[in-house]
Amino acid sequence: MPEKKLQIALYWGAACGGCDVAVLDTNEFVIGVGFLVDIRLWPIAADGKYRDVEAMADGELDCTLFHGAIRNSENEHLAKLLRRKSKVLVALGSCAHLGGIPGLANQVTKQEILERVYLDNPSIEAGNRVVPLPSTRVDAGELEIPRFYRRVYRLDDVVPVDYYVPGCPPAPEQVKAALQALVNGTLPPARSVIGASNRTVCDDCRRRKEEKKVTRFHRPWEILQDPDRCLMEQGILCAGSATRSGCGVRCPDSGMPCRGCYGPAPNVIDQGAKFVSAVSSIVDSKDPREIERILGDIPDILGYAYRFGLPASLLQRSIR
Amino acid sequence: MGFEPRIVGFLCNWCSYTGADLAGTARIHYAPNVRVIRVMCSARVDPTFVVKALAEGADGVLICGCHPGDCHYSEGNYKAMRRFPLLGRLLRDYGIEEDRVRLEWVSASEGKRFAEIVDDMTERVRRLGPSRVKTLLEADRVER
Amino acid sequence: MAIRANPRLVEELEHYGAEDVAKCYHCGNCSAVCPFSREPFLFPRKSMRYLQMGLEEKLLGNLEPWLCYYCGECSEECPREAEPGETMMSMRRWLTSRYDFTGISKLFYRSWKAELAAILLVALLTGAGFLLFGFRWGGGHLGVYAGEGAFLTTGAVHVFDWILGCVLAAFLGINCARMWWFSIGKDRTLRIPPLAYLRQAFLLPVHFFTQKRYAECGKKRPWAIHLALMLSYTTMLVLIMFFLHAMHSERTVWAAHGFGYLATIGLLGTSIYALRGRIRKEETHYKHSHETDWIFLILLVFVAGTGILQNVLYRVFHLDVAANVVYVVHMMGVVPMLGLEVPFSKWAHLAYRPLAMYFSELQAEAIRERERAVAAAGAPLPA
Amino acid sequence: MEDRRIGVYVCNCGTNIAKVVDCDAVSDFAKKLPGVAVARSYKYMCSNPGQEMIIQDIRELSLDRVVVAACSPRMHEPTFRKALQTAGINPYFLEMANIREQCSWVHDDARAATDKALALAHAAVRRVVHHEPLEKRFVDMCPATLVLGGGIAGLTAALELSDAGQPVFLVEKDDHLGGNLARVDLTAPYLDSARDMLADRIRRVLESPKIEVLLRSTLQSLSGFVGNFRAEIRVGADGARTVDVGSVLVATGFREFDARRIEHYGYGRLPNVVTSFELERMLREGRILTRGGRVPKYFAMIHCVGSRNPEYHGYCSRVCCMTALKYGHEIKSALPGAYVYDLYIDMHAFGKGCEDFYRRTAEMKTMFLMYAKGTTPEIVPSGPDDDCEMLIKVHEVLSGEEIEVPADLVVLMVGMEAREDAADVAHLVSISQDKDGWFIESHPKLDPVATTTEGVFIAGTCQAPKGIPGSVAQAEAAAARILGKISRGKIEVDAVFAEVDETRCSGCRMCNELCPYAAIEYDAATKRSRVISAVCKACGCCVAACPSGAIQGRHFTDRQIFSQIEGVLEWASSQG
Repeated sequence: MPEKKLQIALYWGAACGGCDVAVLDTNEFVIGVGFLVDIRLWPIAADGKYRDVEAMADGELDCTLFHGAIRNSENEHLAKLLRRKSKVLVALGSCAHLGGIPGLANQVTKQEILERVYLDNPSIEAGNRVVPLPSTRVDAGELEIPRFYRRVYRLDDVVPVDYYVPGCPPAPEQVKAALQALVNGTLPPARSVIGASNRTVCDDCRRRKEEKKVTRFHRPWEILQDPDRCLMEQGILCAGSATRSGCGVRCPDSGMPCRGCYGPAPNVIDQGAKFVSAVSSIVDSKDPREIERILGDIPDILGYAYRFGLPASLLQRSIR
Repeated sequence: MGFEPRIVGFLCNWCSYTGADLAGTARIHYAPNVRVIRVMCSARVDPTFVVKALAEGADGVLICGCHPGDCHYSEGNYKAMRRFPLLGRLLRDYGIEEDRVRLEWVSASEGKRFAEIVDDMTERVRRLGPSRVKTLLEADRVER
Repeated sequence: MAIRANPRLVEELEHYGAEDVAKCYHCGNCSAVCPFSREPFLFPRKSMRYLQMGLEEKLLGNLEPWLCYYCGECSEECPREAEPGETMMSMRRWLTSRYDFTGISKLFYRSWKAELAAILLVALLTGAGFLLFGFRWGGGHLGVYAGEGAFLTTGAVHVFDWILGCVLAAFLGINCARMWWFSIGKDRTLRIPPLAYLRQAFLLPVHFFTQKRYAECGKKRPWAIHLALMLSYTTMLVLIMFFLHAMHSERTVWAAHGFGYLATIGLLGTSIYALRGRIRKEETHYKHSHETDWIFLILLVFVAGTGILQNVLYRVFHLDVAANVVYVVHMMGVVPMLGLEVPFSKWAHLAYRPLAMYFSELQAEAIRERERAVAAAGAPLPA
Repeated sequence: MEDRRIGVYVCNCGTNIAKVVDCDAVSDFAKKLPGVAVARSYKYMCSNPGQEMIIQDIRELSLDRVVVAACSPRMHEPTFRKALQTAGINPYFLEMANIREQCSWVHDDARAATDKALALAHAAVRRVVHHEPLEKRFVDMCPATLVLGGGIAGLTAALELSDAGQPVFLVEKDDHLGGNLARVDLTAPYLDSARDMLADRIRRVLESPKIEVLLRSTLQSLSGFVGNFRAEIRVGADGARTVDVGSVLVATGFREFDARRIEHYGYGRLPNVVTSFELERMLREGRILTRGGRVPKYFAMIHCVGSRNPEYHGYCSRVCCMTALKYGHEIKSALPGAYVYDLYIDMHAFGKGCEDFYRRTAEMKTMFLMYAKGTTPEIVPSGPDDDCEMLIKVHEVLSGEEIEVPADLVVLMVGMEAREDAADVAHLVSISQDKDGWFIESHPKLDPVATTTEGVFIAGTCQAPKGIPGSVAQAEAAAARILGKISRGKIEVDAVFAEVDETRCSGCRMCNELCPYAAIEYDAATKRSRVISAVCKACGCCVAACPSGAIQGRHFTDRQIFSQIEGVLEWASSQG
């Protein structure tokens, strides 16, 4: 039991808040944690201002759990600020870890996003062409909003990260384990993934695995699946084989294919490319046209392969 | 000097690499833009190698294996063939032009064919101009 | 229209000496080394092919065997020892037998015994006839060789010679006509304008007297021997047919006898050379000898030998009786030689070969003309 | 990694490399690379002084990695590996940069060629840093051999092996031994009786205590690897055997081309059109008759039925020409008045005694009619005046004439083709087939009986069409190879293979079906896949496919190849 309460912060970048919920999903554990730590910043649950953080001494925080990707200047600024104030920075969840769902925006340009959101959208009143600008002059003076970046970064791209807790969201048990390690001072060597296994989802998956030869790919709703057999063998594109385990096989257990949120296996540097390699390898044909046809059943391969990790891929973004 | 494409070539040991050696023995000249990396079989070419090469600044990637039906490893080249369409679509989604990545079959006796493929590929990539992948990655880089 | 192949033909040609043609596998070396083989007569390979396949009609109209002088280079170069030279020779024998309408030739070529028997029969009849004539009808004496009271009077022998000559010419003429019909007369696709026959007619005497094509062969000696033999023979024929009086006179008429001695030396020399060659088998064209070759040469030596012997007996030794006996014996050789060998056997080539040169030139011209016409009409050339 | 001590050796290859590539520039450049302790350029690195230089440097400068920029590694990699071994370091600590075949010989722009050589050398230096020491290993060799096929090749090999005292399991699909040869009467060119040849061998096989003959049997599965195979054999209708063997010899033979496929030959429709094997039967029985019971007079052999025709098989079946000639002899000796034709494309009379045999057949006045490749003779009915059953029309090439020949019996010289079950056999024993279905040997000239699967050999007509001497020679060669392995007692396993890191494998089984050699085993109990290293041929297919990065290909690891990619590109980009 530490003599002094640990000083921690939780902050978010481009995120949905699911990771906050995951922390809360640890239920009574989080209350216990509350006895052991001082939560200095947690916008979703506690009060706290930028200036409070700015006032802290460097390294004053024992740990910051940062979730969400880096989408704009505010995300980056706070990431850097909290990095400086924290002894340990943890990337919590897929967005901070790999770029996450927001990272899929790396397929399009900033211009396309702005047009889609503010101009070319059915929910916008006709003739309304108001676009946010980084700075606006009002009577009270100059108002600034964060600058929207050309692309999405993962946390690691803008600040050095000490630990990664993957998942979208991370499984509550894994969050719990990470917090426990933090509180107990049993953290593994820096820059490692915690709260996950070294194998892939298949290791924990209860489904039966037999011969992998696919002649047709299906969307999950297109077929009546055998609940006991490997989804991939049934032609359902399941990313489990290319995804780090630790989630508790939540998706395949509920009849949905793994979508890859825990990121690549330890030895793999590009999850999507590996997934593409594995998936195409099991196509059961030697005829180029048939191969094209079979693989043609797979829609949006970039989105499939890098659903949670486009900014973490080798190519990171579309160059269009 | 104009733009000289930098192309990474992955050649299978038994057919294509031997074919490339044969082009040498026969003194068939071709463009010097392809830098060859030898693999035992085209089936060893992980799509990761291709994206890795592009990320490292390659303007093109050439994969060569034995002709279908002639693989030293029985059917490794079919696996290379299977991986290519999906990889191609992935790269297209990334905005990388189709001509930058190419899969070709070159037998051990086709030194001339290898030279022609290299020349043709070099020319096509030259027309496309330099790949923007690495430039953009570097431009995007954030000071940590 | 497909031509029917006849597997039996090759067996038949065996009787004519074509024993090795089946070995040929058509590498074409023979046609390549042959100095005569040129478009459109690429022999001997193609003739060999016709024979192997038994394309009888094709062979019958084929003049190519006659264009060959058997220098033997083809046989020497043949990797298969298929003896193309000898095969061409055999085809000449076969063609001779097929040109002959009487069937006698065929009989002779297929059975040397028959030929020999015929020769002996004719010889005996001739001998008997001349003896009868000498003793009973001629009014001469065995003791007188020439001049008044000669056992065989010049006039009678001369008449006999001319009668024999006319009969032979008739036989040979019919056979030559058949040769024309088979080779160029029958082929409706060949158009030979009558003028062309006249224009090219000079070829006959040229080839007959010079045998210049033979001279094109790589080896010159066989040509020289052959030419000497042929000229000697012709000289002798002319002497006998036109100058028999001089030849048979009491005194030596050098203008005639000089030629006679030269021709005799030529005949004896060349035929003994040929006999020796055939016995020794050193030269390619002497390696294979059909029975008819022997009979022919032996007859020739016999006739020339008895011819000179009677002359010597009479003119040197003045032995009229002996000379007359030898004269009868000489005639016993001459008659079968001319009467049987010329129209029915090997001697016939004396006529066929120059004719073939002549016909083939006409044929070649017509073929070239036909090809030009086809090309002009735009149709593809026949394969 | 940075404390590696790398030696870089740039070969001039006389002037072969140096006249285009600035070799000194390459070695000067290499000297500056991280980890490089020494870089030299030399006239002939493969020469004795060149190798000595490397060996001396390794010893004196304590080098631990070596890069040789020279010719193709296909040329001298073994040479330099040996040098490393001599110097006392692991031979796999070598990497070669191919700056001759793929650089100086194919480029004439000295600058561009030198730039490329620099890039390749850089890549090699970057790669060699990650080279790992690899060791050859040995496993025990089981002395028994499984022979598939009881034809002449299988019988020969079985005898050869059993005579050497080694056990053999001879598996034959039929209910008797002898294979295709048992269907033959006499053999070309010496006219020996096939029956006599076979009878003696079959008797010896059946009497041998070392050979277990399994008739009406087929291989069901083969697992394991060289020296340690396990074969499941189905015996008869419902019997089964499991045998452990160290080697497998595939001698499954051929099947004849189905003459029905060439419709206009009328096989199956015209009564007197028969295949060569049907004529063999007539000859064996001594009764050669037309369907109508008449003694035939005209025999026509049509060669190349199914062979040398791109529509069917483009290859030559090798034995049919001599077999057809043999029929000429047999027919003429049985029926002296008969006429025999051979309608052929080319006469292939290679082989001892065969040209002479061809000649002798020709001398027997066999009529050879050549038809053009791509065309086929045509069989038409004979007319009322003909003394034959049929006529064959053919465009005869050597005369250029359209001819017809009378025929009473037309014999189709059917070619050889791969058996209908060849693909299954290939799959079972993990060997490859060429485009025609024949099993592929390890090297067409230098290793003609081994296959790409260690311990599996091929002999006889399952490899390619061939005659009896060829089949027997191959069978004996294969037996010798097998005996060689048996006599060593141990099997050397190549140091380069794929391996599964069991701490990373999740048993997804993505790789299981990919291996062409079935070298990947799945352990249901531990839920892990495992590569049997002795069976693995190191193609790397599974390595590329493994989505969890649990499989690594030795000597071709991701790390090594990534370094090479970085090497060729990083340098290039730094040069602009």
